[in-house]
Amino acid sequence: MSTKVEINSADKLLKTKKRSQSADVWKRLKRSKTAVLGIILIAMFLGMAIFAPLIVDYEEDALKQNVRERLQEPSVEHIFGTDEFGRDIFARVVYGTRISLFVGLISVSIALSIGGFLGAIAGYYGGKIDNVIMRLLDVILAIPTILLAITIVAALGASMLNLMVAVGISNIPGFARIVRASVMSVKDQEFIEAAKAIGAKDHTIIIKHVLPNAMAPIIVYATLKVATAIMATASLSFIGLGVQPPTPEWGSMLAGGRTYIRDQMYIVLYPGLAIVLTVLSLNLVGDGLRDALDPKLK
Amino acid sequence: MIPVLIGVTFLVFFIISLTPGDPAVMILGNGATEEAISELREEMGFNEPVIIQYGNYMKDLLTGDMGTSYSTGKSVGSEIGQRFPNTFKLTLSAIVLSVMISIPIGVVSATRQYSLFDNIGMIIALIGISMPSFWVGLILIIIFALNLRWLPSGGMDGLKSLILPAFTLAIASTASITRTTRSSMLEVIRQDYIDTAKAKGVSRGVVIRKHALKNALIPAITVIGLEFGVLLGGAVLTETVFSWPGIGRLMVESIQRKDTPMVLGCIIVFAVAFSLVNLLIDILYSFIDPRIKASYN
Amino acid sequence: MSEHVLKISDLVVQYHTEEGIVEAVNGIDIVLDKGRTLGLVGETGAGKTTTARAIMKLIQSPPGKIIRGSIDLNGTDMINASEKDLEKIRGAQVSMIFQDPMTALNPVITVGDQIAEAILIHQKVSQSKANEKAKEMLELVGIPGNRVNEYPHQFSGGMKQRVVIAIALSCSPHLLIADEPTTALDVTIQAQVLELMKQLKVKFEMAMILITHDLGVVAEVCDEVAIMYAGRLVEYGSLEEIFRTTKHPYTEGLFNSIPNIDNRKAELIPIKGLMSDPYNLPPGCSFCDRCNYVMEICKENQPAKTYFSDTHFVECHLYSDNVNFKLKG
Amino acid sequence: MKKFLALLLVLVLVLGTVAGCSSKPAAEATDNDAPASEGTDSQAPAEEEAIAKEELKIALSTDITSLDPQGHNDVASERVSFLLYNRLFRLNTDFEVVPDLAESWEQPSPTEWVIKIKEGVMFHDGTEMKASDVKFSLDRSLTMPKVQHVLAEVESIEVVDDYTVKITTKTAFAPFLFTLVHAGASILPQAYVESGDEFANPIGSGPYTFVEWVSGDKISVVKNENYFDADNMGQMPKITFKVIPEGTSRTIALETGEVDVVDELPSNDIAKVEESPDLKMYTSASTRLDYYGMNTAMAPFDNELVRQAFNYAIDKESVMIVAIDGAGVETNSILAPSMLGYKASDYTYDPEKAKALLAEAGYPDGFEMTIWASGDQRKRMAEVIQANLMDIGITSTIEMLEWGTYIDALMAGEGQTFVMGWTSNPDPDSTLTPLYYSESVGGMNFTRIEDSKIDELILAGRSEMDLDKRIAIYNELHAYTMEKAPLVPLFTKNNLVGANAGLSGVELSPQGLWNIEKISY
Repeated sequence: MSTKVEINSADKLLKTKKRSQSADVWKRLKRSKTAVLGIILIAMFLGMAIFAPLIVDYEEDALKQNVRERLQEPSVEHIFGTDEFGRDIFARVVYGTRISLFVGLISVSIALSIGGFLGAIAGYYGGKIDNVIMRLLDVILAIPTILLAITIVAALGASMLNLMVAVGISNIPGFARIVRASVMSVKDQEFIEAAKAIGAKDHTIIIKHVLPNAMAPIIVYATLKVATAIMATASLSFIGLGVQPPTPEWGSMLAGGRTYIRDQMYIVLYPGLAIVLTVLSLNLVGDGLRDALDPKLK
Repeated sequence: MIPVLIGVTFLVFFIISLTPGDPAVMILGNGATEEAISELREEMGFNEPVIIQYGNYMKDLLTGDMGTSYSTGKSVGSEIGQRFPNTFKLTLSAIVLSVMISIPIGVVSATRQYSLFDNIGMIIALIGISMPSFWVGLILIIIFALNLRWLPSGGMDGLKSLILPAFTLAIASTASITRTTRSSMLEVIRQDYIDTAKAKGVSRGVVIRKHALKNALIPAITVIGLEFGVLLGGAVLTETVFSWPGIGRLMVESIQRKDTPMVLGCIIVFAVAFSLVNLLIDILYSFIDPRIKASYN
Repeated sequence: MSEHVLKISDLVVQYHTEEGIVEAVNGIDIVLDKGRTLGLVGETGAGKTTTARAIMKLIQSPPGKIIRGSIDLNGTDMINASEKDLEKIRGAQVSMIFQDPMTALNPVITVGDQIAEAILIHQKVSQSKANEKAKEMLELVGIPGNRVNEYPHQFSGGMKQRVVIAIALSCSPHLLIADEPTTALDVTIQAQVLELMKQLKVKFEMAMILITHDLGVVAEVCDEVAIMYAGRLVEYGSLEEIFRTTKHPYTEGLFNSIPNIDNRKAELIPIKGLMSDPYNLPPGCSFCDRCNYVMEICKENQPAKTYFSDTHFVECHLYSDNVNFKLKG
Repeated sequence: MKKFLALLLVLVLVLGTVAGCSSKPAAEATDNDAPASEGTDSQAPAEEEAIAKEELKIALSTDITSLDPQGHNDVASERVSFLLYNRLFRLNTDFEVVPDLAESWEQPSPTEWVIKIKEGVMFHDGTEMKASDVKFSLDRSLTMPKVQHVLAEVESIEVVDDYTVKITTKTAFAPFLFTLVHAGASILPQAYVESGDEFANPIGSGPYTFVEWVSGDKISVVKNENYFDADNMGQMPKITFKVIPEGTSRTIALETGEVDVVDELPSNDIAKVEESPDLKMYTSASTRLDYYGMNTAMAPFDNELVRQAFNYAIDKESVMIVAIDGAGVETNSILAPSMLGYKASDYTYDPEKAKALLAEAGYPDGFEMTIWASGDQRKRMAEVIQANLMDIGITSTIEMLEWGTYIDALMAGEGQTFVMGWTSNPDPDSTLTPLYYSESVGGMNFTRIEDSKIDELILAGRSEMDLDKRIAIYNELHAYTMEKAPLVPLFTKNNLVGANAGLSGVELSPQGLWNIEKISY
C-alpha cells in the first residue's frame, strides 16, 4: 500500500530522531492488546516460579504425601484438590511453573547457543563451511523434532537434564537456520564492510556487529520455541520419558493423573490449563514481538 | 535425500547404541541362563564396536532386512509394514482435515482482517497451538466417547474410530497452517499486482481466488510440509491415547521394552516418510511457483 | 472538444492509522478533457498516488477513507458507484499504471493471461480471441508476441513496464493514470517508455494523468500541470502558464531544485526543510514553514484560490491582495 | 481486548467444565437415573441380543508378544495360547491339577512319570496328536529361552508307545505336575512346527482356532467345532481380543459396549463397574506378590537389622491404596494366603520400632540410598516408600529404569533396593526356589540372599511327597526367611475383571481371567 508506506517513511524520518528503534518496538508492542495480555500472563507465571516458596511450602504441600487425603475435590484448603498421593495440586502446579519454565528456557538456550554458533559460522563464511554445516543439520532436520527428543531421552535415560539436552539438541537446526538467514542478510551491509575495512577480527565482527543486527527474528523465534519446548517437555513426561518423581512437572502430573481423569478431572485439568496458558502467553508475546519488529506483516 | 537418510540411520543408530543394559537379556527374557545370554551376545555381535554393528545393520537394511524384534522375535520389517499403514491413514486424514479447514479460514480471516470472524478465528488458532494434543485427546474421549457415546474411545474399527484421533492430531497443525495462510495472504493482498488486477476490473472474488491465493499458498505449503513432521511426532502421543495400532505407539512400546531394532526401524521409517513428504512439497512448489520451476530446469 | 473525461471537485481523503489521522488529499479540484494530459507534480507524500487511487476507487480501506467530494468519470459518479459498476469501469474506461513494474505483475501468471484477463472481462470475446489480442498488445508495446506464455520473472524491468502498459491499454480506456511510470526504470529505458506512452496516448485518443516529481517529464508529455503539496493543489495551470509564469513559491522551489539544461552553471537551490508532519498539518498554509516568502497570515489561515486565467490558479496569500506580486525568480 | 479475554475464558471453561462436570453425572447416572442410562446403555446390547451375540470381545492391556506358546512368558499371550493349545494337565477351579490331554498317569519311582495321553485328539489341521508330538513339544520347550526354566527339572522324555510318554526328572520333584500346566508346556504338532510357518497361522488342539492377529490391534479366534473335550467346548462362536493400553479407555470401552470383558480393569474404576446395572465386577485374590526388595549383598542391607527395620517402616496400606486403590490384600508373606504353607509373620507398620532397629544397627540418623522402580504402578509405590523412609530419617532418590534394563541390572545385582513383583503358579516351590534359592542368584533371586538353611529347606520341600510334611517344612522355611527379611512383602493385588452383566461363565483364577472358552451370553 504505497501511500501508507510513503506516510510511514515520512513519519519515520521525523520520529526516528526522537525515538530509538527499541523504544519504537516497545511502543508498537504495547499497542497490541494480545501481546500485552501475553506479557501479563508470562509475568504472572514468572512471578509464580520465582516466588513459589512464598506462595506454598515445597516440602509440606508439594512433596509430603497424605494418602488418607488423596483424590480430594478442590476445596478451601486444597483449591485445586489433591492428587493420588494426597499432595496439594495447587502447590505442585505452582512449583511446576518453575520446572517447565526452567526446562523450556534451558533447552532453548542450548539450542540457541549451539544452533546460533553453527548458523552464524555458516551464514558468515558461507561456501564450503556453510554447505557442510547445513547438510549435517539436514540430517537432524529429517527426524521430526519430538521423535528425536524421545529417542535421545530413551537412550540416555529419563531425567530432567537429559530431557533438556534432548529438547535442546532437537531444536538446534531451527535456530541454526534462522541465525544463518539473519546473518546473511546483514553481513554484506556497509557497516560490516566498514568494520572489515578497519581490520576487525571475524569473531568480533560477528559478535559485535552481525549478531546484534540479526537479533530481531532470533528473539521472536526463541520466544516461540520456549513455548514448544515446554510442550515437548510435557509430551515426553506424559509418555514417561520426562522429569522424575517426586518433582512436580505438569506433563508427568498429567501422566500420573490420567488414570483418574474421569472422576477426578481436576487432577489433569489444572496442570493441563497451566501448560495451555503458559504456552499461549509465550505465543502471544512471540506474535506481538514479530508484528512489532516487522509492522508490514500485520 | 539419500545421503541425508544414511546420516539419519547413523545418527539414530548411534543414539540408540548409547542405551545402557544388555540386549541379549532382553531377547532371552528373565528366565534365561548366563551361558545362553553370553552365547547370544557373541552370535548377535553385541560385543562389536558400534560402527561395525552399524555397518552390519546397514548391510541388512539394504537387503530390506530391518532385523528381528528383541521382544517378540518377529521381523521388524513385517511388523512395521503391518503398522505403518495405520499411522499413514491417521496422519494423512489429519493433514487433509487441517488443510481443508485451515486454508479457507486463513483466507477469509485475511480478507476480513480485524473483523469479528478474524479475531475469533485467530484466538482459537492460538489456543489450538497451545494445547497439548494428548490432553485434548483425553478430554475428547471423556466428552464424545463416554458422555455423549457418539464415537468409540479408541481402537481401529471403521471410519468412526478414526474421527477422534484424526481430529485431535489435526488441531495443532490446523491452527498453525491457518495462521500462516492468513499472514501470507495478508502480505499478498497488499502487493501491487493485486491492485493491477483490481485496476483491470477483476472482481473481488476472482482477485482472491486467482491472483492472491496461488501466491499465498507458497509459504502455506512449506508449513504444511513441516506440520506433517509435527503430525508424525504427534502420532506417537495420539496413538497411545487412542490405542491406535500405528508405529507411533509401537515405538513407545518398543522403547519401554528396550526393543532396539524395533525403535530403530520405527524412527527410520518416520524419517523416510518425512523426507518423502518434503520431497513431494518441493515438487508441488514447482507447479505453483514458476520462478522455482525455472530454477529446476 | 470540451467534454470532461474526469471532473474531481473538493475531494478529501484521509488515512485513519494507529498514529492518527492523515489528511492525504485535502479538497482538490481537477477537470480533465478528452485527449489531454495532466501532470500531477509533487514530492513524496504529497497525496498524488492517493488522488490517483481515489479516481480508481482503489483506496485501501481501512485505513483510507474518502471523506467528501465527488469524482465524475465519463458521467459515472465513482464515489457512489457499486462494486459491480466499478468492475465494469476499471480497466475499460480508466486504467492505471503503478509505480513499480517489478511488483506490478503477478509472478505466478503468464503475462499473456494477465493481459488477456482484462480483455475477457470487458469484451465479449473467446479465450483464444483474447489471447490473440493479448499477443497484439504485446507487440504494440514492442515485445515479441511469442513471449506471451512467459512469466514476469523472465522479463527485464523496462519490459515489465511495457507489459503493464499493455495491460492498461488492452481495453483502450478513456483515461489512463500513470503513477510515476518511469521512476523505477533507468534513464535510457525511461525515455523509451515515455515515448511509447506518448504515441499510444495519441493512438488511443485518451486522456492521461501522469504522476511524477520530474518536471522534465512533465514538459515532455503534459498539456496541463497541477502542483500538489501536502494534499492540496497549490498551483494549477496549462504547461506554459506553470513553466513561464510560475506563481507559487513551492513551484518555484521545485524549478530551482532541478538542474537547468540551458544554464549548466546555475546552482541548485533545494527547498529547505521537510514536508510538515502529515499527522498535524499547520492551521495555515502547510508550506509556510519552508516558504521564503512566509508572512504572519500564512501561519493562521488557509490561502484561498487566486485565478490568473480560467485555467491558471494558485493557493497562496502572496496574491490574495496583490495579484501582480512577482516571485524573486 | 475484552472480547479476547471473554472468549479465552469461555473456551477454557467449556473445555474444563464440559469434561469435568459431565463426567460425574455419567457416573451417578448409573444409580440415580438408572432408567435413563438403561435406555441409552443397554439399547445396543439389547438389539444385538435379538440376533444372538456371535462375538465375544475381550480387552487386553497389552498386545501379545507371540502366538508360539513356548515363545512368550507374559499374561496376555497366555490368555490366547490357552485357547489355541492344550497342555497335558490343567488346573481346575479349586486349583487342583487335573488331566487335560493326559488320560492318566502313574509314578513308578519318585523321579519317573509315565503319562498316558487321550486317543483321537485332533489338531486344528486334522492330524491326530501322538506321543511323539508330546515328546517333541516338551523337548522344544527346554530349548526355548523364554520358557526353558519351566521344565528345568526334566531330565529326559521318551516315547513309550503312540499314546504314552515317560518323563524322568532330575530329582524327586513333588510339584512336577504343576509345571506341566504352564503355557510353555503346551503340546504342539511336530509336523506343523517343523513346517517352518513360524506360527503365522498357528495350529493347536485347543477349543478355538486361529483367525488373525492384527499387530497392536486385535487377535481373533473362532470356535473349534470338533474339540476333543466335549465338556469344555468353546461357547462363543468367535472371540476377539482387543488391545487397549489406556486403562481409562478399557473401562470406557466396556461401558460403551465396545468390549464385553476387560482383563486387568483399572482399580480406580471398580466402583463404576459395580454401580452400572449393565456390568458385573469379578475379583479374585491372586498369587501375585508385590514386594520391596533389598540387595543383601550391598551395604547397609547386608545388615539383617536394617532389613527388619524396613519391614516395620513401610506403610503397606498406603502403598496398596496408591498402587491399586486398595484392591488387594496387605501381606506379611511372600506366599499368597491361598498357597501351601502360607503363614503371616508379625511385622506391622511401626516407624518407632523401625527407628529403634536402625539405631541398633548403627544408623541412628539414617542414611542415603536409592529406590529402583519401573513402570507406572511401581513408580507410585516407590514414591510412597520414599515418603515412608523419609519419616524414619532415610533420604532416598527414586531411579526409574526401563523394564528391560531393570531386570538386566537386578539380575546383575546392581540395584540397592527395588520395587518388584512375582507371579507364581500355586505351588510354593515355584516362588521360593526362584526368589530365595542360592543358585537363583543371578536369576530371579534379586535380593541375592544366600543361606544354607534356606537352601536345605527348599530342597527338602520339593522332594517331600507327603503333603502335611511339606506344609510343615514350608512353615518353618517361611518363618526363617521372614526373620532374614531380604524383602518387604507389600500386598497381593486382586485380579480385576469387568464384564457385561449379560455374560455367564466368567471365571477368575489366581492369575486372573481364565477358561475363557466357557464364557457365553
